[in-house]
Amino acid sequence: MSVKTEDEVVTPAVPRESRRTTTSAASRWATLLAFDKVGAVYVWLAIIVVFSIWVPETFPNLMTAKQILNSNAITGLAALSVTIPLAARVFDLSFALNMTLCGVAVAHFVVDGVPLVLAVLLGVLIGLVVGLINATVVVAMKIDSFIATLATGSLIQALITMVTNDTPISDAKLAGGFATIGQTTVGGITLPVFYFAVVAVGIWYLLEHTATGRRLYAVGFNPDAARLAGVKVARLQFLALVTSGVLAGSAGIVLASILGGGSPTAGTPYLLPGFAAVFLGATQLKNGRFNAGGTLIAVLLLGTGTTGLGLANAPQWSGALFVGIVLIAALMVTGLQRRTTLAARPAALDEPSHGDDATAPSKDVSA
Amino acid sequence: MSVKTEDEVVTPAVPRESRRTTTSAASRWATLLAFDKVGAVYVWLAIIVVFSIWVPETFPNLMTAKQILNSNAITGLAALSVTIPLAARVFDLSFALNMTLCGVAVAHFVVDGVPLVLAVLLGVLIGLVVGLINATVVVAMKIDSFIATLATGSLIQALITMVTNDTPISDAKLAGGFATIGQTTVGGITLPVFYFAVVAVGIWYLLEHTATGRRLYAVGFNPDAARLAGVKVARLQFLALVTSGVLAGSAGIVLASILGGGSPTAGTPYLLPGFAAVFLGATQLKNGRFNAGGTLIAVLLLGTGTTGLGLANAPQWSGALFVGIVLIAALMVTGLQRRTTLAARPAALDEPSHGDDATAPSKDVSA
Amino acid sequence: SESNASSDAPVDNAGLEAAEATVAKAAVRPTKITVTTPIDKPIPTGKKITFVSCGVEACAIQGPILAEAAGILGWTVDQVATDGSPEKVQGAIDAAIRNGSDAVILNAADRDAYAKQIADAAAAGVQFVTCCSLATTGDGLLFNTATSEQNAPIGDYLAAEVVSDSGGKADALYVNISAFQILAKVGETFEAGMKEYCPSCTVDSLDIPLTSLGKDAPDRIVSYLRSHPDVNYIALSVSDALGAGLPAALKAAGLADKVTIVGQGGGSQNFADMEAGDIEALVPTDLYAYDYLMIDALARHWAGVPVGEAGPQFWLVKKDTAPDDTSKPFPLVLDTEAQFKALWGKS
Amino acid sequence: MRVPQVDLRSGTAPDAAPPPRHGPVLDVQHLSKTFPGTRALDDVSLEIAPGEVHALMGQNGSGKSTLIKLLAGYHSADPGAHAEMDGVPFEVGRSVPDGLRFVHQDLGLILELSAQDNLALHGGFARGRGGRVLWRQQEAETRRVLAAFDVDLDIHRPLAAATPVQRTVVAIAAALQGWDGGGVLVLDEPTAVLPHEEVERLFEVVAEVRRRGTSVLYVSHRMDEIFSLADRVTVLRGGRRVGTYDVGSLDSRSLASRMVGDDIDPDFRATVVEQVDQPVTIEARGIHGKWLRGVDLEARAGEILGIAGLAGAGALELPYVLAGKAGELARGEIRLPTVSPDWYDVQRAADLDIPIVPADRQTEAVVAEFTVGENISLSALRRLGSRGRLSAKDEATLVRSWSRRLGVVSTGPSAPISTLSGGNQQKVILARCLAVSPRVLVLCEPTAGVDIGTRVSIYQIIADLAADGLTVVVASSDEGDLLALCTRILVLRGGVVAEELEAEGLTKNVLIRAIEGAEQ
Ligand SMILES: Nc1ncnc2c1ncn2[C@@H]1O[C@H](COP(=O)(O)OP(=O)(O)OP(=O)(O)O)[C@@H](O)[C@H]1O
Ligand SMILES: Nc1ncnc2c1ncn2[C@@H]1O[C@H](COP(=O)(O)OP(=O)(O)OP(=O)(O)O)[C@@H](O)[C@H]1O
Ligand SMILES: [Mg+2]
Ligand SMILES: [Mg+2]
Repeated sequence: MSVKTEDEVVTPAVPRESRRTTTSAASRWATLLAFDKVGAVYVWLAIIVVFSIWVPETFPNLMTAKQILNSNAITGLAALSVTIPLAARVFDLSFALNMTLCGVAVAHFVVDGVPLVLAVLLGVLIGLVVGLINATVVVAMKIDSFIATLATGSLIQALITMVTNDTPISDAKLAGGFATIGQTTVGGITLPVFYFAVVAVGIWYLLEHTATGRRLYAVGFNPDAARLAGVKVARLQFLALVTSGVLAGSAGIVLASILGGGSPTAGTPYLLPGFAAVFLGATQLKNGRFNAGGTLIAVLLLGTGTTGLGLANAPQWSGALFVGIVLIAALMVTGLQRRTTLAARPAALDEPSHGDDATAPSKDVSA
Repeated sequence: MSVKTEDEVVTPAVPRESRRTTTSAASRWATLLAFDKVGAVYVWLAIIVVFSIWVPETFPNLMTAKQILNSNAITGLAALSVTIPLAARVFDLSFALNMTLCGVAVAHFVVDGVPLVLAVLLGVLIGLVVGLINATVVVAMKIDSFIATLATGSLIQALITMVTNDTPISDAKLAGGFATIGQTTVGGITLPVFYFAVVAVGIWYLLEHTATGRRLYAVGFNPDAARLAGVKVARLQFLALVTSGVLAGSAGIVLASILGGGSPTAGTPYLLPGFAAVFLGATQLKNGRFNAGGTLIAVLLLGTGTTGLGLANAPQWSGALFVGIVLIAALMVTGLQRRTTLAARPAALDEPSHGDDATAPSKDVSA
Repeated sequence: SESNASSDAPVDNAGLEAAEATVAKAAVRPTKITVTTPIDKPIPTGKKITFVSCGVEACAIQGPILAEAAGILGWTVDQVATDGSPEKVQGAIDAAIRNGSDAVILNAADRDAYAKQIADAAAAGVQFVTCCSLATTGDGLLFNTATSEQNAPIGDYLAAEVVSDSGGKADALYVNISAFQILAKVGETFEAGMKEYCPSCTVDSLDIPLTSLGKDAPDRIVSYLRSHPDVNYIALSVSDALGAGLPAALKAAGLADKVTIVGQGGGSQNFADMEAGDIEALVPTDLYAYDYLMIDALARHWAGVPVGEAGPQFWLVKKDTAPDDTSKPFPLVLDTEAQFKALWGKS
Repeated sequence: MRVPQVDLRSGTAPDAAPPPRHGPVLDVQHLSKTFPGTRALDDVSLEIAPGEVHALMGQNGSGKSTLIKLLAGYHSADPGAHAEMDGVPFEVGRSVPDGLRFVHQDLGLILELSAQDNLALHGGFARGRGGRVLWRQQEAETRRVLAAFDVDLDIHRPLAAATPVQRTVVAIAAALQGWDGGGVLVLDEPTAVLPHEEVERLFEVVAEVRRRGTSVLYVSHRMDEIFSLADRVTVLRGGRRVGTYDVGSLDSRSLASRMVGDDIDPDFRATVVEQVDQPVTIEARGIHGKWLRGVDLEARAGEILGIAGLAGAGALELPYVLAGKAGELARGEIRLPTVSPDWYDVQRAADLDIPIVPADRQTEAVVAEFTVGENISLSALRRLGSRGRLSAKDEATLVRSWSRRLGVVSTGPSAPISTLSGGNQQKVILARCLAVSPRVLVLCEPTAGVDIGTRVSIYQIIADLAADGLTVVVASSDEGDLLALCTRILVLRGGVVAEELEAEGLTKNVLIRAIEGAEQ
């Protein structure tokens, strides 16, 4: 049996005496490419092949790749912003409204003549404050995160309406330095793609290569055991929500820059796609752990479809159909393989086959 | 101390001889009205008082009560439709789109000249099919319900766009019998309020007074234990999602009748309010169990605020602010009291008179 | 209070007459399109246009109309589906420019949101055409129709209808969605019209947040009416969005007979409500005019003749004048297609 | 990474006097704990000598875990307590001296994470610049820590895939990280679900810990372990200390009576007579599974059939298969001849409604959010009321009669089950199974974590039911259970029935040798 755990990737420390390096390297590749690890990647490749045949003139080229990246960077940033709290099994349903709020706030400041850097910093600060409020409600008041962030989301909505009176904030001033934040392109790739990459690498590093990352997962899997192991559970949940607030706020600012102004509904379209990407991502690479790499794959998978359908002039409904089918297909491919692999696992312990290791991310709904 | 546990009502294993009925009745009332059970009711009463003082001319009267009921029946039906799956800890994020789909479908049928009853039945059937698909994906394919119903929701969206081309379906034919489904008033109260009441009573009965209800909760709390105790876990989850599909579909048909036609976005606004109501409801009456009574309280609490603010001509952002604050307040009142009560509970339980006669209150085990 | 004044105050007969005159004019269905100069140079064929659809009703309706109009000139229209989120729309425009489209049509183009795309299009020689946008033409934007200014008569027509229908005794409520800025002008002209036609009438405004649309908007209107019992006319700034569920809510609250509803726009649902007697008058949106005008502008540009400003016309529709089939969008000018064909030399 | 700890026994701390050579390493006096309404611990004192294995015994709910959680700082103590570690006072329930290390009852491990991660969570991560975890170094440290325990374990695999003893070793290693000896290691029921050969492995580990000069505070309900492992024992009853005794001065009977306060026979054997003339009530043939490689069995009414075997022999898998609750890999057929002559595929065997008491009470049996009553009635709901309606009255009657018959100690049917001690939760689960009036009952680890008094009462209940014609199949990693209950024991090796033993006159040694497959 060649089933490996996910930590193989993270810990390149091959025991000198007990395993030969070649085997290890080969099996590491096998691990990386196993269906149950990256089912979505195979679905993605299939989609690329389909579109390359369907729209051979426009699809299979570098421009398309750039377009996919450019038009999905914000979805990616949105999904990444909830990855950390979800790793600790905390929902942040307010992130999309937080994006909107920070975006309109910065636009407002810029129009009011606040220097750009200061305006952006203030915007990020607002995201931080939203994160702090979420964290206070969830961690200090001990309110279930699902309903708590629905509630804070409602508060944020009120703020947005107050700030904008539901009208987009636009002004020639916003076309200046502010627009460069999100609209500058480098070799055909817009800056948000780079932000996405940087945040993804940062979260990957945090979750894979720091003690905090391991502790976050520990909190997510079993908060009681984590507490007994000396993990400061409440503090980590608090920090996770604050980080989420800052990341979502920053994503919102970038979005506002792309939009060239503060739209009072800018963030909302990213709520469900963000969660879809991060949940699909959790089934990739790390067997049920919310992770940056999986999220990246998921965003690109879904984005490729949307762009491909656009290039093929497919009907309006095809996008939604595609997302639904691809999500189910990717989850099925991953899940089926996973179950087969687990079932074939060497008999390590004489106990009934339940209690499998981390499978699909389960949510604790207890209110 | 007169703290009782919630199941007194379900298991009135009160030794007939050992307690007088009056005490029991009184304490049952005390139980029913305890802060930790119905914190939201106290918040509700506070709101009613505030509005009665703020807008004395128009708020405190029967018309307002009717208006609140009439304008929140759909939210109530939406929230109830996800109560059963949530009791079994299954998310149905597709319910709002299902509402839309069934609404536009029935409108479509009626415009096409299908007899009303048949059209409605077909609409309900579509809801059933959506439920079956959700159930298949979640239960048979074993895909986490959160992401699975996001995916099926996307498929439903595609169908809606296909059916409607994103344009509302409307026709003079819809003003006939179809409109009466949702627009008929009886004594100033519209039919949907009665549907809401009937469904609430039905779900209350199912969850409180049937074996299936008890098993649903068991599945929600500990599916492994439920399975080993002989509960057909997969079947119940399946049925819960199918029921949810039918209820959401029916709610969508009623909504379409109120709107007088099939709007391709009719259901979407009910997604988050529906979940907010049902999650707030779960903290009421039954300490963390999703239940019909709590959902009812939550819907009325939130609805009273919206209507009251409207009567007070409060600014447009006040509604969202209110919802956020009230949700947090209700959860906090309930949660704080709960924690205090739980800490104090063993004291009350140790009263020998309260003990079950079968068991000695002392800790010395006697076989 | 102020609102009581109107019922007691003497009716301003001059105003009432002016209102009736306006209504009489507005109630006549237009028969001539608003552009009249034929294109006297050859219009190139084989042009490829991309219509970036936005995921709402108007866009869904416009796609086929645009395709039909373009087809007359031997052009093709690629309709690209987006959910309307600016990120996706930007991607779609980028793709259109890359794919060698000759023009991009986008509803309600926001110059700030698409500054880069508009500039890219200009650089690539791709024409950018829009409708219902606040942006001014020039600087990369070839043409914009149904502008804020062009919408001005709507408010005036609605005010005239309210005053004449009430016989000069109206307490009107203008229900606004301030999120739709293009309609701000309509609110202004409605208020101005009310002041002009009936100085003793009152006019108030209720702003509905976007998040209420499709949800508690009817409840907000009912609450307003209950707390302002003198209001007897409601003017809806966006009838499609605000009218959903409103008749039912008014009926349930027992207010249906106390208020009369008029409104701008009007999808098939609003006409069905008018048919049922729940809506008094509508000033519908002429999507045919928008689309033919946008194609016409492109034709003029490519033929090398000047592209002027041109807007849609407006028609105050009531139950007895409503077209027979309102379940589908209809052109105000019945032979819109034929008249444009004539201008294009294709008849 | 954790800083290497000061060796407490050598007293390297500059201003602390070297601890007295023969004084207690841990000395706790007048420790009390009052939960609102419950005095869980009442003026308990405890002295642990250097290098000794000190057992802590008492019935379920007598306060053992509470004592341990106080020492671990999980709960705060009532005022008045005094505690010293190596002569240095500390505040119980507030601070935890580094010399005190804990392995909690549920081990406190995160099964989704690997051994390496779990060890690092407890002992600290090896970190380089930028907070980066130095995985190579971390792995070396993990191997170093585990080396002392001679355990064969893939340190990168989630612990869910490890055996119970591997997990226990990881928990002990986690507790002992960064520490050279001395102090006290606290083990709260580490053997509750360990099969006996693994218990021996654990004993070796404990012996190794002790060789390093560390004292052990050991909580267990298993008498024999105390006698083979402990030097002294402190007995708690109802939150009070009964006394501390040298193990040599006690036998199991006198220890049991001190715990229960009543005369208890620790070598109790239920008197179940095998009645060959009774009809066969359950038959199984060709049972295959993850570990099972073809098992046939039959049992008669009134019979208590034991299933024994090493880990991996399939002894714990078999009961789940019989109850129709095994995974997709299970194959084979079952029938209940007295009900119907039809054979059922094990995948459909759930329809036979054979109740099972699962092995892991917390995760597989108890619905923690339910009340005692709801937990009892869960399997029997079908028979309570009619046409789907659940009759509250019928339910109350059923719950009351079964909790009375099994002697469930609780404050009533509406008490949340989480407020019951483990032994009483076990009785509730047993009541759940019996309430469906089964002809055949399957038990896994029926007495895991159950105190001696309760254990005997559970034996008696099962024996009584068997006398009334119930067939019971028992799988237990505790040979005591099998010897006390069974009429016949099937010993599994390598997934097949290797031996069948008559219980009459069977001794523990013979049984263990059979299980291990040793030559006689
Ligand atoms: N947090 C708590 N709140 C209320 N009561 C508690 C709490 N913790 C323990 N108790 C009660 O204190 C008593 C002693 O419990 P403890 O866990 O110490 O027993 P134990 O000796 O470990 O028993 P067992 O053998 O079942 O493990 C029990 O009656 C228990 O219900
Ligand atoms: N917060 C609490 N509220 C009420 N009871 C509690 C609380 N915490 C613990 N208890 C109770 O205290 C008792 C002791 O719990 P603990 O986890 O120490 O062991 P146990 O399960 O009773 O022991 P064993 O496994 O030996 O039978 C349990 O009955 C538990 O339900
Ligand atoms: Mg214990
Ligand atoms: Mg305990």
